[in-house]
Amino acid sequence: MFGLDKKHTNLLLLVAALTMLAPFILNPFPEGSGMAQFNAGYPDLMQRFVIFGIFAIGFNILFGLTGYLSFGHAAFLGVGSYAAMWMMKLLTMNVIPAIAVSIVVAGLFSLLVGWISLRRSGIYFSILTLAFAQMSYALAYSVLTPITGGETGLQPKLQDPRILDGALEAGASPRANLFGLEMTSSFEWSVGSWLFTFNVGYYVAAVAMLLSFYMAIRIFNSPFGMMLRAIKSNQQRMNYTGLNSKPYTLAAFVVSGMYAGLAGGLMVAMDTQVGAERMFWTASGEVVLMTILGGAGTLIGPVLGAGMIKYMENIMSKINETILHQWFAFLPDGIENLLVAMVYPFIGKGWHLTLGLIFMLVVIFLPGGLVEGGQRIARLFKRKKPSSDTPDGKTTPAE
Amino acid sequence: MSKTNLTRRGLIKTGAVAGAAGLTLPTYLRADGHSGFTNAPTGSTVTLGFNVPQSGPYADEGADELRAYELAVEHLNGGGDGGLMNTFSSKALQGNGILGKKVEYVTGDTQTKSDAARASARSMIEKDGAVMITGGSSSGVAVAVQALCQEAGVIFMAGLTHSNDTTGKDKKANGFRHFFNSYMSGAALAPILANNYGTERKAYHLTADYNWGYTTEEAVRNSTEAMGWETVAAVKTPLTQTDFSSYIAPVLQSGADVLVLNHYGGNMVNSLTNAVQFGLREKQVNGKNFEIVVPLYSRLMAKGAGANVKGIFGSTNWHWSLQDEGSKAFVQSFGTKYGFPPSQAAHTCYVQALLYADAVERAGSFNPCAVGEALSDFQFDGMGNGPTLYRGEDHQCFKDVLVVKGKENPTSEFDLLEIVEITPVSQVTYDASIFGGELGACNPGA
Amino acid sequence: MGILEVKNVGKRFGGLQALGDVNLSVAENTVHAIIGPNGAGKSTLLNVLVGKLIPDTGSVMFDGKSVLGRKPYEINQMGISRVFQTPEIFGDLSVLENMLIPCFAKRDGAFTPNAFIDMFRDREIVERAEQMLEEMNMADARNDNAATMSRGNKRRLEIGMCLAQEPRLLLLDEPTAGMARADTNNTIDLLKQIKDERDITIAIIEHDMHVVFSLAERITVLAQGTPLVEDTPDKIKGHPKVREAYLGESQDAA
Amino acid sequence: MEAIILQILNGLDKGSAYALIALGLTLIFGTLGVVNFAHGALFMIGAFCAVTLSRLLQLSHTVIDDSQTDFLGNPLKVEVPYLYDIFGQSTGDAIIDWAVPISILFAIPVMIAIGVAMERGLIKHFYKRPHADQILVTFGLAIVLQEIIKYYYGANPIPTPAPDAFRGSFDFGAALGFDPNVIIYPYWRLVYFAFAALIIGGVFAFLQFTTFGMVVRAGMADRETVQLLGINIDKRFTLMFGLAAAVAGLAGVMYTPINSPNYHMGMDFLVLSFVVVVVGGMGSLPGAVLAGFLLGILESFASMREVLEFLPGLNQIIIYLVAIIILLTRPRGLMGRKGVMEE
Repeated sequence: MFGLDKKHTNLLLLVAALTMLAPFILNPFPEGSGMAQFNAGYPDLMQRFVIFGIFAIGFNILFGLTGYLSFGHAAFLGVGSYAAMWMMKLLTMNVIPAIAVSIVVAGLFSLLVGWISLRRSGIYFSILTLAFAQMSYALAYSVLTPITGGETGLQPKLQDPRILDGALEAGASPRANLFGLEMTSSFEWSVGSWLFTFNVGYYVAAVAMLLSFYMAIRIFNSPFGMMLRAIKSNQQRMNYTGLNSKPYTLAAFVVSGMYAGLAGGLMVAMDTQVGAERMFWTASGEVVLMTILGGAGTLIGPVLGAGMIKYMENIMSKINETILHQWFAFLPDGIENLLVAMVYPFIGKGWHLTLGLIFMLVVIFLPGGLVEGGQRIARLFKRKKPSSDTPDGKTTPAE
Repeated sequence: MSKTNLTRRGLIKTGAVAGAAGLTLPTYLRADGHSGFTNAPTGSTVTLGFNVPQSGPYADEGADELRAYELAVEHLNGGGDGGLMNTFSSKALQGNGILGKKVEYVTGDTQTKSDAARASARSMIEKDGAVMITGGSSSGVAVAVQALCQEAGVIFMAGLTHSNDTTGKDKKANGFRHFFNSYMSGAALAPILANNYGTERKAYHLTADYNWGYTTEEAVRNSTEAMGWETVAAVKTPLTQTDFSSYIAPVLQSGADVLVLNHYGGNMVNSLTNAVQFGLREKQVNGKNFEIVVPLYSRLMAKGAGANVKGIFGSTNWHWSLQDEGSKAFVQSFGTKYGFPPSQAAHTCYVQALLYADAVERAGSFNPCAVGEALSDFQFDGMGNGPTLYRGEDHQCFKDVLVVKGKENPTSEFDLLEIVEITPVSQVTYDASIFGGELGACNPGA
Repeated sequence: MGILEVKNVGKRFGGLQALGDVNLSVAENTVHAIIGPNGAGKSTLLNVLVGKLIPDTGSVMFDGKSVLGRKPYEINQMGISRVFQTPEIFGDLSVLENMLIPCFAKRDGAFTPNAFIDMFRDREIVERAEQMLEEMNMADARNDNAATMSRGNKRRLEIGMCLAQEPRLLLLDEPTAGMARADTNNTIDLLKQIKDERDITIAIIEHDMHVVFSLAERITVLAQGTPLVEDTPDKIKGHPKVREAYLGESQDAA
Repeated sequence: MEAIILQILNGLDKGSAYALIALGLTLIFGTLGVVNFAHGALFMIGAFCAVTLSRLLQLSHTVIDDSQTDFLGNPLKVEVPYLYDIFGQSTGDAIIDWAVPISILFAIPVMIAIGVAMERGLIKHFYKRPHADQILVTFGLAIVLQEIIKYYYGANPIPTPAPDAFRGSFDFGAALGFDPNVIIYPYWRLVYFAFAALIIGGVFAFLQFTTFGMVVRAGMADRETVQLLGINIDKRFTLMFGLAAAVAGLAGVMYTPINSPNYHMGMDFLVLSFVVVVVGGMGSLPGAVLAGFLLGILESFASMREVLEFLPGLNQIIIYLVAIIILLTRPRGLMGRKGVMEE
């Protein structure tokens, strides 16, 4: 189906099912219960899962396939966001032109940065991309303030021209929409004490993610994708086989830059705000960590890594001491306080510590990232069967 | 099912009461077009969202803000000694929660990044059903979250944010700021500086290269130049700068005799430390002692800069050594609970929480439009800053501004600043239109 | 006129004259060996031929066209394939994929961003690659990871990858270096087979006299950057100059 | 003229700090081939060695002073350091005053121990792993280390002043015959410069003139060959990691009076130190030092207001702009060796 083989069709269908049913899957605990804290099925976080998933999928096309480690991809995300925001300010609050322009602008910017940075390889390439991103950040935060809003960023304002949109009703504020359907609107469905939210913005982003994922599968399985893996494997042999590795790498760079631009455009479409810190080096580092954490060079890994980091950031950081006391309230006071004291450094304001520990544990025990963890578990269950699946090592991208 | 129940909590509780087989039809939520408002509390509790920096460089400031919020919740629910509720001129609050509903709260981490702050605020609104968001310790975050709250239809009570933009060009109908701003700092400082250092001064500005820095430099320049000072130079420094030596070294050579550091947080701690290291304060220029001025002080910054702050003028929103009844009550209440005096960030956050609760009581509703109306042009006293006005045109509080200087002989690690003068509100008031921006209409959300 | 004409090529690295005045003509459909002691300039000459180095003087013509100033991939597309001293293959890819790449390169040229076709559905290419694997006797290993193969098999795969491009000139850089005797003999047999079955010119740089005399039809002896003699194997064997320059050195090395 | 002399002075000072931090990083790159994102954290831990020692020296017991009151109106509790009890007030104050220089002695063993423990416990398992894995594990470690520091010391910067003897600044202008008060430079920064020069010189001499250094240098050039010679290079590399950690730590200790240390100061320097190392060229010690000074001086010039008037914002990007120009004109940085970290 869709021009994919059976294995990849199944993968795509699985991912499609997971994203479409995410409002259920991410809200497994009933409202009001102690575990409801761990529910992630609210619009903002679901949107972030898929948007950062797109960002990581795109980054993986460059890093996972060619092995070129860009440390400046957040710049493309940021540039895409600014472009989308300006479309919303000047043209229309409809998200389609905003997203389209963000992809194009990020693609052009990545063409420029890639064309220069790809003259070098290895760490020299990484530092060149880092330098471009840091310059973008520093300028956006300071001297480019008239265009970027600087510290306070950009938001749609009432007085923006928006030449395609009619005048706003009195008292209404500009809202991102898809032909009138607002990104912030939601259906809510309550089943027993469960509550599920189906947000328009999320489904728009989810469809974009599925398209991105589908394109990534096609690229992985195409001759182009194989050439990219060949670049990572042996650039010398590549050149002596009559293949020009430069345009291949540049194409991969631009494609991943466009993915970043799409993610940036979607971020603005979901939440109409853009700030310069979106381009800071830590943001570039985050997508590197997402990809490696999930499993670089695999299809689903980057999405898992993105989900893991965003979940930690948004759920773990919100657990405070009071909530801990509620959890352990059934225990005798002494034990309750002891447990709270033991757990507290790792959650709430200590969520960074847990994140750091997870990075270390994953990379020490699961060299292939979360995907390898999944494969090991799968292998445990399959062990009984006769060796139906030959371990294909790294020859084909694992799922 | 009535339309006002269109919130998570509302739905759940109604569902439970109705006991209707546990299944309700999907509800279509739209941002407007309903008579209710976002997250209207229907049960016996109301949830507030405290969105403060818990990681990153301002984590300590955020921790202090959170302490203040927890104290405010305790007082609102009738616990503790009641704190500022006893001295507050409005007596609408009873100590029985807000409108009889027990106050609950959720916390989040802004990381001092606008994206993270908005993510955290959205999760409070979308997941936890918060009806008001408050907190923050930078203007970038405040403006970003304020815009979000406007869109989502909840009230935003800004924490520590000093840029003119928050209630200037980026003001929003759903956003309110108690803290003072750059303009007020300049207006309050200039006369004191003229009194102490004379009117024949040459100032050299180092300015953080972003919006807050620009507005602060402009405010201080305008008000000192009006006093007769000359501005020799103004140099912008990158936010990410940690070592300011190359900016400070040329200061003496320029012939300036005052250095104004328009820096905040880590930037200010480092630039002040560097300036003192260069021995600038021991120098004589133009026959006068060289002086350093820091327009915005906070206790945590003073703590970071240590002995370097001694004798250096600046402005703050509030200081625990104030002797009015309100301040004394707050210091007593906070100090008893936590063992040390509150910072100005803690004070403004505590006051904002109480002001919100009071406005709800007076309005008789959590509806953001009703609350906004109750806060607009609200005059009050007894909150530690003297008589205060929440101006309706830009949702900015107007009150006295403190001019402080670094204390020569501190008795403890909290006793770092002393009050030089309480600049009366009349001197720092400005016309609401000068910063542009449009307040817009209040948005009650769903 | 040979298929490869090297005229007056000189290359200097700082103070070292790596190549003096090299003239070499390789006739079409022959096996031509270039031998010489260490430091004779064999590798430098090879790198000039494939475009990795640009000589200071002289010209290199392949099939009537100059190769100088062209990048390695362009020279490869002209019809020159190179086999490395240590086998250079795509270690992270499967054996079949290793073979697919040269097939794509042959058909689609140096850069074709065909990102939306499934490579395994390109029947023409896959059949060609599988046929090449058959010819190389490695069809059974098609799904193996290339990095896990023995050195002899890697060499075999590398040669197969070069042949898949149907080159007119195959350059081999010490193809049996570091190999066990059995692997060496297998490689010699393979090369003999290639020579017999295809219209191909082979230029081989080799240390191992056994290999050289088993394969070569003409031999050029290089010493100190200049060709000493060029002749048939029989003549070279007894040539006094060669013994002096070559065997003297090789005894030292031993 | 004065302005230019001043900025050269400044650049040298900044450059010495950059070079010192980059030195340890490039040692680890060069010898072990490891991308160590935790290097900034080592710098930060060094700085907190100074903070810790100064806190230890100020360990106090409380005495109730009835004549003063605290903020709640209770009698003031005055903290009296134990050092006063042992040495008397003036000697006690003098020791506390010299806390930063004294911490050098404290930091060296601590940092070497941390470095060796890190290498043996974690890094050595990552020599054969891809650079991406090294980045993830050392980045994770850096986060963990800084969160631990934050847990105990808070997020606010902690003032750690230099001894009183080094307060104030030296008037170069007067010494060189210019007007006084124009070219001045703080004593402690001069001390830092001298200290950095000493450490850098020491590391070079150590690698140049000792057998240990020779083996390490040979190992940097070709690890396998050295191992074939039967030399246990691993043990030496462990010590090398300890040395690099100590260099980073000492850089941190001496930096504390210049800027009050906080838990994220390592991350602030991390990107910069990578840029310095790469601009200098991977695996080249002299390259790192040269790049440190070059970037320091150019950054100083870019911060002059005469320059900023023509090119506003140049100070924001100068480091990265220079890095791009150098890497495009010199493929392996200023003095990089071929093939190191290029794949």
